[in-house]
Amino acid sequence: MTMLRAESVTLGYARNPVVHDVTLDITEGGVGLIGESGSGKTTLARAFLGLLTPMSGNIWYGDQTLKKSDLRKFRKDVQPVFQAEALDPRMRVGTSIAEALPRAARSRVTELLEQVGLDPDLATRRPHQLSGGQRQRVVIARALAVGPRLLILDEPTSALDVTVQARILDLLASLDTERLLITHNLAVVERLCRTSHVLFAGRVVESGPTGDLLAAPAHPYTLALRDAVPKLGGDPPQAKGRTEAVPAATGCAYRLRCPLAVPECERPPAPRDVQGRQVACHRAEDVLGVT
Amino acid sequence: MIEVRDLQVRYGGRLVADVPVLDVGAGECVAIVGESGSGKSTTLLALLGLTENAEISGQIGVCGVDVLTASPRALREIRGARAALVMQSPQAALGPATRLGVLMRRALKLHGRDASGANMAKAVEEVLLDREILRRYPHEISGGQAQRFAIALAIALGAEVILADEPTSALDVTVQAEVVGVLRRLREERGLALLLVSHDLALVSTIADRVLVMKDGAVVESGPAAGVLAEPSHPYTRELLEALP
Amino acid sequence: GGQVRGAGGTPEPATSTATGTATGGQPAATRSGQANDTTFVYAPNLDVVTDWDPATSYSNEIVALSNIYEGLTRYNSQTKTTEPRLATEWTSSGDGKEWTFKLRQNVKFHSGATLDAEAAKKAIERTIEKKGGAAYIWDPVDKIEAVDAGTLKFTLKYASPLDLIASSGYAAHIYDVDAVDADGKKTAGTGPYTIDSWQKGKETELTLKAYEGYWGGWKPEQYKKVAFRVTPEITTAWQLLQRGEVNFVERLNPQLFAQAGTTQAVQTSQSPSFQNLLVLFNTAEGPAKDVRVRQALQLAIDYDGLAGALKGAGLKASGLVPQGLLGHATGMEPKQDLAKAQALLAEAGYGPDNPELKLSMTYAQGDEDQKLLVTLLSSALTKMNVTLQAKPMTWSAQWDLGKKQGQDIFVMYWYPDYPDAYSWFLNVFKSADKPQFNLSYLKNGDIDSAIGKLPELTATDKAMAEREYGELQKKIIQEEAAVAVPYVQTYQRALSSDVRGYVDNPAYPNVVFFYDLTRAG
Amino acid sequence: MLRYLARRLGQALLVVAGVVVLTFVVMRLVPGDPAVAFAGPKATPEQLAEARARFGLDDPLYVQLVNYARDLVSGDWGTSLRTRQPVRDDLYVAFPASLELVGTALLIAVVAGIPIGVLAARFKTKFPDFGVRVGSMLAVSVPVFWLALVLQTVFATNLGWFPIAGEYDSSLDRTSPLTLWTNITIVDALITGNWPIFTSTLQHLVLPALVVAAYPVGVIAQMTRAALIEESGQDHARLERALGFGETSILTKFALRPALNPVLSLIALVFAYAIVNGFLVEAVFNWPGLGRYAVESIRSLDTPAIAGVTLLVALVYVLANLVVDILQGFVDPRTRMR
Amino acid sequence: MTDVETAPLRRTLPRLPDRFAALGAVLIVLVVLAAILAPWLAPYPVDEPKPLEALLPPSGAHWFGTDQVGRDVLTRILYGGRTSLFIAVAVLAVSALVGVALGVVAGYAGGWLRDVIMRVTDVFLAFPALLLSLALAVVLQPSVNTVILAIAVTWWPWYARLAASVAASIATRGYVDAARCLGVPAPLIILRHVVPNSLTPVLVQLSLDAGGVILTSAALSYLGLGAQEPTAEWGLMVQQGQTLFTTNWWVVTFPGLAILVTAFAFNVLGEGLRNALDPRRVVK
Ligand SMILES: Nc1ncnc2c1ncn2[C@@H]1O[C@H](COP(=O)(O)OP(=O)(O)OP(=O)(O)O)[C@@H](O)[C@H]1O
Ligand SMILES: Nc1ncnc2c1ncn2[C@@H]1O[C@H](COP(=O)(O)OP(=O)(O)OP(=O)(O)O)[C@@H](O)[C@H]1O
Ligand SMILES: [Mg+2]
Ligand SMILES: [Mg+2]
Ligand code: NI
Repeated sequence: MTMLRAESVTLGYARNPVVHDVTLDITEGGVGLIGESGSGKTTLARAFLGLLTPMSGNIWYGDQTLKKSDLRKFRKDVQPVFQAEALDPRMRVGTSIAEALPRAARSRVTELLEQVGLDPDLATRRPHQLSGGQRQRVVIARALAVGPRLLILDEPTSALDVTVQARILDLLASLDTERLLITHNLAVVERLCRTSHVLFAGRVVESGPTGDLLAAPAHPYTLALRDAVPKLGGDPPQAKGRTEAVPAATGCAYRLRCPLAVPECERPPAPRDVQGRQVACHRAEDVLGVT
Repeated sequence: MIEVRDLQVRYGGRLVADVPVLDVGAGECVAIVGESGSGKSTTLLALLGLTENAEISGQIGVCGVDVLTASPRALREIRGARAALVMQSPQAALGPATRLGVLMRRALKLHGRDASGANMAKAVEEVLLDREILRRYPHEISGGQAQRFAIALAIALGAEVILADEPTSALDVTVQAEVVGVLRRLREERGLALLLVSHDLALVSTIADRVLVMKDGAVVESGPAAGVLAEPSHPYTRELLEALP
Repeated sequence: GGQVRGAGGTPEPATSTATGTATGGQPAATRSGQANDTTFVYAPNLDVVTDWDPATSYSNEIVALSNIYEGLTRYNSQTKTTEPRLATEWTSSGDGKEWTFKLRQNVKFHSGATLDAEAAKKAIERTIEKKGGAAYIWDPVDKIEAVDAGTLKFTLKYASPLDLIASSGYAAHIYDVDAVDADGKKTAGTGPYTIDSWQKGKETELTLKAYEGYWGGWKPEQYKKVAFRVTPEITTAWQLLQRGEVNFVERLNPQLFAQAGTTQAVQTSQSPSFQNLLVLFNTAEGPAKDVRVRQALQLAIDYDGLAGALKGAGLKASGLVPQGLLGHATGMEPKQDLAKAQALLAEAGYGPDNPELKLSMTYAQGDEDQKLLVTLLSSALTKMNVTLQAKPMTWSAQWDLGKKQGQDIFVMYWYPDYPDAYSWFLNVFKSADKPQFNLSYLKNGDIDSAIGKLPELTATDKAMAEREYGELQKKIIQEEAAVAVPYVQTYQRALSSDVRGYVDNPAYPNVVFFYDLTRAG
Repeated sequence: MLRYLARRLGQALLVVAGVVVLTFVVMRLVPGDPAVAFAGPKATPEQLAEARARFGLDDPLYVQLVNYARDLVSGDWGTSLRTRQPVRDDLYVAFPASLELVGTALLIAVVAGIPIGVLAARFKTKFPDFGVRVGSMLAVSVPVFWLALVLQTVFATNLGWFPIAGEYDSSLDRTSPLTLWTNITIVDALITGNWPIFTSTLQHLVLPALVVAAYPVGVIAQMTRAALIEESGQDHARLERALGFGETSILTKFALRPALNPVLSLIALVFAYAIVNGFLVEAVFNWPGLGRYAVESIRSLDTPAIAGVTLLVALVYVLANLVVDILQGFVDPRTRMR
Repeated sequence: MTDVETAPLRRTLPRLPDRFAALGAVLIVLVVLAAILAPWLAPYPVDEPKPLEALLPPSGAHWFGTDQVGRDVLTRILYGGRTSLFIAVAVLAVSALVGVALGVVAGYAGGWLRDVIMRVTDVFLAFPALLLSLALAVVLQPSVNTVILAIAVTWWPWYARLAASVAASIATRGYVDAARCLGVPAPLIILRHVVPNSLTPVLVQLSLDAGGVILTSAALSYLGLGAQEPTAEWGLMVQQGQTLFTTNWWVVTFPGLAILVTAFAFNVLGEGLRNALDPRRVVK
């Protein structure tokens, strides 16, 4: 079942598009969004949250576009968990959590804090009096306060120490909400998302079941990404292709970095079905051959 | 190259780094890992005498110079020329208004090295950069290029040891791979010593010979990388390893 | 291409420094040369010239124009008579309605034309036609005739002292009507000086040079150049004077003036003026409509304190007409009497035990002496539960308000355009439907008709006129209490000690007749 | 870069338009009738009516605004009520003199302020720094009109080191007349090699320029100090230290240029501020500049003249900002990106 | 405009960074106390001219001498402090209220609203404070209230700009987005999150500006466009004594020093506060 769907959305700031013509479903079982810095992940997330109006295309919420739908219901259904400054520094965290609750339901703050594994006494503290992990739990508690069906998680753990990160991921996995998870940590998607989409320069270059995607990438960028991740005790990670080149403005955006680029790549590749995956690459079959 | 004994660094009386022993020999790669605030950066900066208003005790020898007792002049002479620093945030570590070439030429002149264009180009090309990059400003290059340029500086100056403070944590994994690759190659080809600070155990495990694990300012475990990672003796190290995916 | 500063100026023969060798910035003014090489520097505090047309000029440029243009007569404030200038003699008929002036021979305008009766007639007629500035002074004139080249005859509508009128500093200049130039490039007068250079806004805005063809001729010790160096700050002017960079400062403050009296390089001159301060009460509206309130206000002014604080810059007035003019009344010096003032106020229903009385007052922005009056008066009134709401205003704003009767007390200076007391009465106290300067809004038929008779009396029977002036002042000041006259300004001039021949002539305010000056040794 | 320039220019024009409207609105609120001020205190009603017609005071307001704007563009800035000359001509004489004074002051401010700031940053928290902080704080806190009086009395009147007032010895106009090219005396004297006027102007400039420079020196020193301290606390300073550079060369070779960026944007502001501060100083030193002109215009309620000055200063400010924005691109390459 | 670090006020306020700032604080306390206690401290009535005691030099009876109408200069300086402080407080209150209100709305809303508001502030900013105040002071009758209005008119745009830039940066913070996603209405978000978090830099700016306002108001009075006789005001005192400086130095020297000391105190304290609260500077 698809709860939110981006259909051919182009997103940008001050009329400069940074996400181009992306179509993406948020399906059950967790959806991952992977891509390098600046590829437009956060931008897309903000559009799904109704914080950014698409320059073209639509976000569908059920069978209505977001513009026309009942915003109150939407707000109850979809909640964000962001990393940076997600809590008002001058508000007690309890107040932050209670912000969305009707007056009568304020007592639920305690309940929510316990649900995310925090001591309810922490409600009277201010964010700077909490550790990074505790803060992130408060953010999750606040999102849960309205009883959402979908959480949109933008790098929820990347600024945390690995040990803390692991515990937060456990917490997220235990929640029974749907999730869109944005990260550049492949291991995290592997754990929390059934489906994944790889974003490069504002375009989805590959989507499919996470397991398949990582086991046998069909896009050279996914491949590079996978192989660059250091493995404990393994060989040093390898750089494939040139990493510095800026995304190409025409044709396949990845072609300047791509070790497999051919003249054909100057034509923009259309997404197509390759072995149960959507891939936007002329040489998807060759990539699969490498792995 | 680096010999540290009983190093203790305090800020306003608070002990933030306590390192009993830390040795890095020529051609060796030693890594310090640990969580945020555990004193990794502090230790590294103390080695070059770059901490501000910190009280330091113990002994620090870098390239044969006693850092704690050396004159400011003697310190300046080893900095850069023999022991070079590579920092975490790539662009912020380069002065915004100085072309890369200018920075390199000034540094070379400062230490009386060959500041010819050819020499600079050679150093830059050694880290897989185009010599054209010398004409650019820091904001005109990417993070990975910036980190490699910092390494090129060390090469041009003929440094014997590179101290790197989370040199790749601000980079994408694909770019990180490239920087790590350059470091590794230099070590093999030139026998450079490397002291690496990181919080990424997996990354460290792939290039370091020896590892120090720090927690709350103290070294909780140290030893050969393979050994420490295979059979961690301290519970904290174990926790770190378990947290890895 | 570049343009030379002070275009039209006559550069001195460049003996020393045309372009090359530096003379190291020694103040050139102190270089000594022959006497007639020296420039006389006048330090005005504001614009030197705003209107170059002698017909309409009605402002500060009187100082410059009085040295460029001449009238038929000039008033001598010491002898209190008119003296020949372009006219050598004149007669009037017994009824004062016909005046004949004999013109000076061999006078040439700066334009080169010769002065004759026809030219003089044209000049006056042009001035009358222009209706600008003080042209109204010619109102009595019915007809002008050039009897012959050297004789000018005026026929008047009513008797008036035309010799006095012709001595006016404004609107009485005789000039070559064909040579008038409103841009200040050339001059059309007969006076001893013409324009050397003029550039608005520069520090030295105007320089004059001797007119070689002047009928009076030139002696070597006279000043052949005059510069006007605008110096708004009194202290600056004073310091420049001490250093010899300027030669004449028209006004200093009492303290500096006292200092000037004991300074070697400086001489001072002090003489009473024809300018006095009028504190006009609103007789038509508001609380001051009650004559008792007006009298109380008159009594509340600290006349002696004011005169004391002015330290000689102003003298306690006696009546409306300053000393030195026909019509001056002696023994009318006012005095502060707070007890009586309070009693009068109480009668009128004000004072400490009654509701607060608020009076609005307007005065000239930037005038220290008026501010002094305000300070003293308001603190005196506060004790009697009267609040003075005094607003400093620019003249035009103040006047605008005044014409709408918008204030209770209006403070202004008054001086005559030609030396005759008539001006105070005609302009300030004769009733008017639309007030112009009648800012006490006095409407009194008796007073009006008495004022109407003044010109004829002045022209025919001076003793009678004197008495009538005295009566009028009593009516206006004591009975009507329409005005308080705190003081008459005293001109306190300071000039370089090497200047000889300076006489202050209050009939021509601030004017220095440079031709009369010489430089000592 | 070009597009950025075009946008920046468009913005500036918009601001200029706003400035014109605002000036107009303020000036139309003046209670004193400009016609009265023009025609003089003793004018007759006919003269008044003529003056009204002359200034178009009988038209509806919006017509007056349109006319006003049109006249401005065509170079007609109105006629001063006081001097009875075109305001533009008046400004043409007064503004260069102000520029001379303010320019000299800013030169002093930059030449003195930046090294002082560097000195303070170099010895931060030590005695020289304390001295600089107190000194620069005093400089920005001193009322200029008062400082002008004090300096004039002490150094000109009592000690006699400098001339008391004026732009140069006006008697030099006769001995060595100055050919005008730019209307800025000192510049013209220099390019035409007129040394007597040049030296005289220089001597006359010292005191007023110092007074006007007090505030800019103070802020520039403070700003330089703060920016340098901030800059030298940045990551790149740490790298430079690690490369073996000494503190002084880090400050002067690496930190100064980026630190100048905020200083530069300050200079545009300080420039306008200094012109206005000149208003308070020029009267004391009898400097024939805009300030003296403005003060006299204000005293005589000379609406067109005040509007002219206001407009001119606002324009200069907008222009200065524009120039600084462009200059910043050269000093700090990062800003070129915008 | 640079964006501004909004360090929570509570944590940092009590600690002044150094002795220098402490000096400013002490001076301010003295100035404020002197102004408040003027009626008790002043040795003479503030407005009682005695022309016959005019211009007495400093002595035991009149520490700072008397002025041109015989009033005690010390007394008038003490009362003048009230005028100056009143003006400063009033101007800053008005400009901060107006400026912050407009600025926060502009910064939060963004888009055309922000453009319009910012262009308007640009126009006002193009007039240096003193200049527009001059023009306004000519239009209105000169008085203390006029000064307040005139300066406030030129001062609020600074706050609008500052608040807009701070608010714009705050509007992109996670907690604002979170509040929006929770369905909190915009006005509430502004009041609850944006305004409180914008206040720190505004406060710093307020303390930095007090000295400037005092100087500007003194300058206006000096030009005769501000406070009027018989109000005791320092700038006015300098102006009235100006021509007496060479002969009676005390009439000018003491009021000038009073302005200097007060502006100095505020500036020092402002700088100290900024260093403490807002390490990254706001360029004004
Ligand atoms: N508020 C903004 N205004 C203008 N451009 C923006 C804004 N936010 C982001 N961008 C630009 O949009 C592009 C995509 O940004 P986005 O934040 O979506 O990337 P991301 O994939 O989330 O990167 P990261 O991994 O670094 O968070 C970038 O080039 C960025 O510079
Ligand atoms: N200049 C300083 N003054 C005072 N305390 C400091 C200073 N620098 C660092 N510290 C403190 O010293 C401790 C160790 O800091 P350090 O930067 O060495 O940690 P780290 O291990 O590098 O952490 P991270 O992984 O976050 O970089 C921290 O608690 C930090 O707050
Ligand atoms: Mg992001
Ligand atoms: Mg660190
Ligand atoms: Ni001189």
